[in-house]
Amino acid sequence: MTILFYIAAAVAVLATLLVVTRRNLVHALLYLVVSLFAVAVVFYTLGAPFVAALEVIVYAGAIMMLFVFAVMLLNLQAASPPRVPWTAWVGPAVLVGVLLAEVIYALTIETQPLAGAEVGATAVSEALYGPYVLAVELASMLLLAALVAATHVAARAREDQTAASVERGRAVLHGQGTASEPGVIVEEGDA
Amino acid sequence: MAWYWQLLIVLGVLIAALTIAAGLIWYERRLLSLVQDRYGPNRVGPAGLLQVLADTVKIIFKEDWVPPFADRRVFVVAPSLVLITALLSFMVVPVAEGWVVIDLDIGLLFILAMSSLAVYSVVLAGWSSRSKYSLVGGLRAAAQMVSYEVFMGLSLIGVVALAGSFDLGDIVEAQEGLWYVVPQFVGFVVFLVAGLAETRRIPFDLTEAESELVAGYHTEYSGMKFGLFLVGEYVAITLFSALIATLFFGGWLGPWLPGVVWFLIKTFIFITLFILIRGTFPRPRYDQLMALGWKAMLPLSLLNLLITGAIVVARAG
Amino acid sequence: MLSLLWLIPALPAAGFVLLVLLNRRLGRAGAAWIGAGSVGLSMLAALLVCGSFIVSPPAGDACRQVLWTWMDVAGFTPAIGFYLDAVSVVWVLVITVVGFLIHLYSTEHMEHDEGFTRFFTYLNLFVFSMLVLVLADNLLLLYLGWEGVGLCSYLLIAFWQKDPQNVYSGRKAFIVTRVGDTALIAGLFLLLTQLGTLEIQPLLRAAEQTWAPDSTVAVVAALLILGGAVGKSAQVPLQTWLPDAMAGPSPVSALIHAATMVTAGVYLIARTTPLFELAGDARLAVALVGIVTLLIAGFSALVQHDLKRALAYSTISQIGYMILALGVSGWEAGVFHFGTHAFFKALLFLGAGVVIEALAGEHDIFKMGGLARKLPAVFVTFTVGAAALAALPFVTNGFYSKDLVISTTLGTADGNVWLYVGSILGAFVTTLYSFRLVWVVFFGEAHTEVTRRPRWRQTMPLWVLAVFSIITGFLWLPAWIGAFHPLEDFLDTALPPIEWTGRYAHFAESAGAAFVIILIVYGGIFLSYLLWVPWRRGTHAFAASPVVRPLAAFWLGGWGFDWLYERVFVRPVKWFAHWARHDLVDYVVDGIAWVNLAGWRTLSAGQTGRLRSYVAVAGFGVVLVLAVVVLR
Amino acid sequence: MASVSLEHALILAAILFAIGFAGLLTRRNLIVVLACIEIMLNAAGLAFVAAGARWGQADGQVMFLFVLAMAGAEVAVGLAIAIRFRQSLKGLDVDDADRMRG
Repeated sequence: MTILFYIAAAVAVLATLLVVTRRNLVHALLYLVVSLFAVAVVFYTLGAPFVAALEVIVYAGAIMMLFVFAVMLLNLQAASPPRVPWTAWVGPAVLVGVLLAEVIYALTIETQPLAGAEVGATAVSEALYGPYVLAVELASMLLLAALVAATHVAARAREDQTAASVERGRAVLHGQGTASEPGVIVEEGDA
Repeated sequence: MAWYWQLLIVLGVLIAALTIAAGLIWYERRLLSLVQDRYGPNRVGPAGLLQVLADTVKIIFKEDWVPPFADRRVFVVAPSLVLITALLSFMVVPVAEGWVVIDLDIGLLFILAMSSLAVYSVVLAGWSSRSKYSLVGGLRAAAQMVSYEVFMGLSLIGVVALAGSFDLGDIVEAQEGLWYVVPQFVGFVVFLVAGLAETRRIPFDLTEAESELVAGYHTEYSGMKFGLFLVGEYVAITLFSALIATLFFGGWLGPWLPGVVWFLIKTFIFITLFILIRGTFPRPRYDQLMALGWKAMLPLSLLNLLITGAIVVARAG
Repeated sequence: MLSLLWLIPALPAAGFVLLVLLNRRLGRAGAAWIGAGSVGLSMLAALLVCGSFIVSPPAGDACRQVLWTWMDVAGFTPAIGFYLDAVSVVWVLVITVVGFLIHLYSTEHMEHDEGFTRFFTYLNLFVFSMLVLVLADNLLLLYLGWEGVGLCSYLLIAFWQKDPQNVYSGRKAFIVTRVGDTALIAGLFLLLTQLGTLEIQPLLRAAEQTWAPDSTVAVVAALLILGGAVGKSAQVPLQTWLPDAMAGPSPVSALIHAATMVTAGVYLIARTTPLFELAGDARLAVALVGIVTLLIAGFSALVQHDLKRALAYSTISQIGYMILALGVSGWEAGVFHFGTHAFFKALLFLGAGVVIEALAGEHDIFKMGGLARKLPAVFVTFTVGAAALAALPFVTNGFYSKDLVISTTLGTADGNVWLYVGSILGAFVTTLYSFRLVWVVFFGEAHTEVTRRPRWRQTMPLWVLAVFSIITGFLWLPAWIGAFHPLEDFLDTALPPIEWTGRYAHFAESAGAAFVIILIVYGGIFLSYLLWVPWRRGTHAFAASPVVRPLAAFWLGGWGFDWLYERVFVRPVKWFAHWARHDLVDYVVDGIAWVNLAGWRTLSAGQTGRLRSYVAVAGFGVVLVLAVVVLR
Repeated sequence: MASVSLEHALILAAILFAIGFAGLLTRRNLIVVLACIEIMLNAAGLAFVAAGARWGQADGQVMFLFVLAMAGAEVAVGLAIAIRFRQSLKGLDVDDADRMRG
């Protein structure tokens, strides 16, 4: 298990590095899938099989699929900005290096072994629908809000429709049209 | 368990899955011919049984050609994914009591994970070919499979709730008294439809609809790379038949005969069902396919889940 | 039988859901069957449940049914639970019976309206919310119903939304009651933080145990609850929305703005009786609100010429009586008056609805007249209602309940002579304006043609309500008539009985006090006959005389409350907004803007609009903070 | 299983986070920027799971599930923005969207 952890960790780091350096969008996203898959293996070695499965199903299977789908459908590859010169990497690399050094220093002050017990799907579910149930509700609301927002942002045709209906309401208000349906908005000042 | 016993199971499952998949090609062609009132392949070997072998030899010796305009690396990787994911899924399917490659607690989730990765195979094949028919086929596959995966997962949650485990072995054992096809009939129907869509079989083969997209995502493929798609499809059919048998029809359970025989019989019945469906149904339009998924199957599986959940909770007190 | 309690609110809720889902697919007949039928079934359920409650009371004279836990957060576990005791029985019976009659009436009254289905959808939602309000076993659920009825009230006042005026009225009702609701929710927070629960019965017990009588916190809590009641029940100073609420259809006025919703405040105070018993000052405030309201509204009703507005002011005034009774610890008298008022006021509004419909939408009473012969059924029933409102002695329910209320103002320990005199004066004014309506609308010469006559679905509820307006009074006869008071015995199981311990208690309970009222009522009726039948010209001339006219106009406008609020709240805000936009303040605003602008110019150097530079700065910050934490 | 120590798992999370962060600092392609955010979220999730594994508690995994939900929401909105971005700015360069500069 230990050796598996280090292999998976190496794969994850390597693949992630390729994600941020590849210029080909689809290739980069595929490396991200590989990275996520490797992290899933890491989860498994850490005794969290349920989350490992979800990482593959949701992250690699659904979220990244959405990415790939969007890139292919809209041919976003063609819209990519030009390649950055390698010098652009120097500053960020230094900054991130310092950050990483600090974090690693902080983490290695003391060593803590893992509990080594596997925490299965049942335990996670019981925690999820027990003390965390309110957070689950909030998460569902977040997803709903994201759904609405994404629909609203991405659908341009809808916007024109809304504008037209507002325009029609104005016309009715100023006596230039007829209210064909109940529920026409009446403006504040006329009341 | 001794290591040689484990190795035997591994090899057994691998060889059996591949053999059955190969045999299926012949079986499907013969059965479809029967449906369409003609002979089918009957020249090579007894009753045409060696036809598959001949085809395999031919396909292996074909030139391994990659179109110059294709994205070479992705083009090569894509076909292998479909076979790998399907074969990996077989790891957690129990063939008989204790006859399983790896007894994973999250077996069912593992299968879902593999099937969600299988999408990439088709999508990447379509994209890397750099041809418009392939791309459209790949995009169709992406939307179709991601959509149908949603309620494929949901339809299985009913089974999981009843059995109280993701482990396929446990699920089979929980069906000792009653096969889940009875309490989970809706789940079974939804899973069957989702299985058809996930394997991209007629009537859900819009990804390779030959009348509009030439051959869809594998238009540019030839030789053994095409062969992988072909074999991958048949392995996937075998897998889904095995899953239906395991999840809804009691897997290896049955009187008199040994478990593995029962398992094979049940799997074979559903393979036949898959082929007969191919021989019977017309292909829907793409929007109809999506409407069926989101407006019929998804609410149905949610309703099923709701009722199952209520019953499970009520029974638990 | 008591286990069917949940059915009472569930049936209208089911009706509402059906109407929402089927909406367009439902014809008028279907909508009417579902809308009225669900409330009818609810009425049957209520009769069964309350009947069994009355015949064989459960242990503790109350029953509680918990359906499920609403939420469970940090030890706060309000339940979706219902609580039935004598008080809620009275309300449930009135809501379902009157509600059903009004639904039945509406099927005919609204039959040509294009929003027919929508109307019943709202009405069913209202009945459901109101039942939740009165059946709730905790204040949070009660508040849900409270806001639910507020929402329905808003939707139904603005029902004919094509006229901006109606929408404006609806909005006014919503906003004004919101002021009270804010007080109420503040009260709920106070109760929750102080007593740790919102479940009504444990809460009241905890209040009695933890709070000393007349302690500040008890008074504040009671006053906040009173604030909610004042808003919902249209009492001074938040009464201004109710007259405008008459923009809604007549059945709505009858059901929501006369019989049920506006009495939610009375219910709330009666429900939290022990809390008010702990707070003498709050009780005094309740009594003052009641007496002031009943007088102000009574005088306003006297000069209205819109039939429905006159009735609206009379509603405010009568609720003033209920609140007054609650304020002098005459809890049961308040509940009794609620019960009788619901019947006769619903009757009056429904009658007014028929009249207005018959005259093709005419609201002005001086353009009516002579309807006694043309609409005999309405005439008879409306007169019964007006007589009950005027407290015509012995035969109407209004007499018994109002007599009881007036007696309590003198007879209980909290009562005093001033309240007594005020309520007597109010009763006199009530007789004047109620019979004024009868004389002006049904006698004299006709000014408008009758174009439509009611059919059975409109007249039947009128007759039923008229019968109720007579017989319900006999449930509690005063001591000097006989010892027949089943309602009092029943209410005693839930509310503290009226204690006749005041200085004039002996007189208040005697026939003598009743004699005063009888005298007042007959005198008032006779005077109103003189004023509006033989002397009508003289009355008009008197009202138009320069001395009286401003006063009449003042009363007509509801004692200038709208005028006052317009000047105190609305205009200053608008004016300030205007001034701040165009005038001196501009310099201050510009100055602030300039300072900001200067600050922005200096800071905006960092605003490159580039995501990456922002991220980089954030990264530097993290590095610095981490360095401080790690290397310390 | 027990021989993997907590800080190794956390260091892996830190490295992944750092790579994602470096990508965020350097790359101008909006899609890659979104992918980098995904990397960082995933790294945070990994830290949660590792910490949960330290104590053998389910809480870490629960937190990862919330991270997952957040990532899903972020991607939905992010890709919608990317589509509009492409429509209105004819490209995917995040540096083009500097109209809000001071």
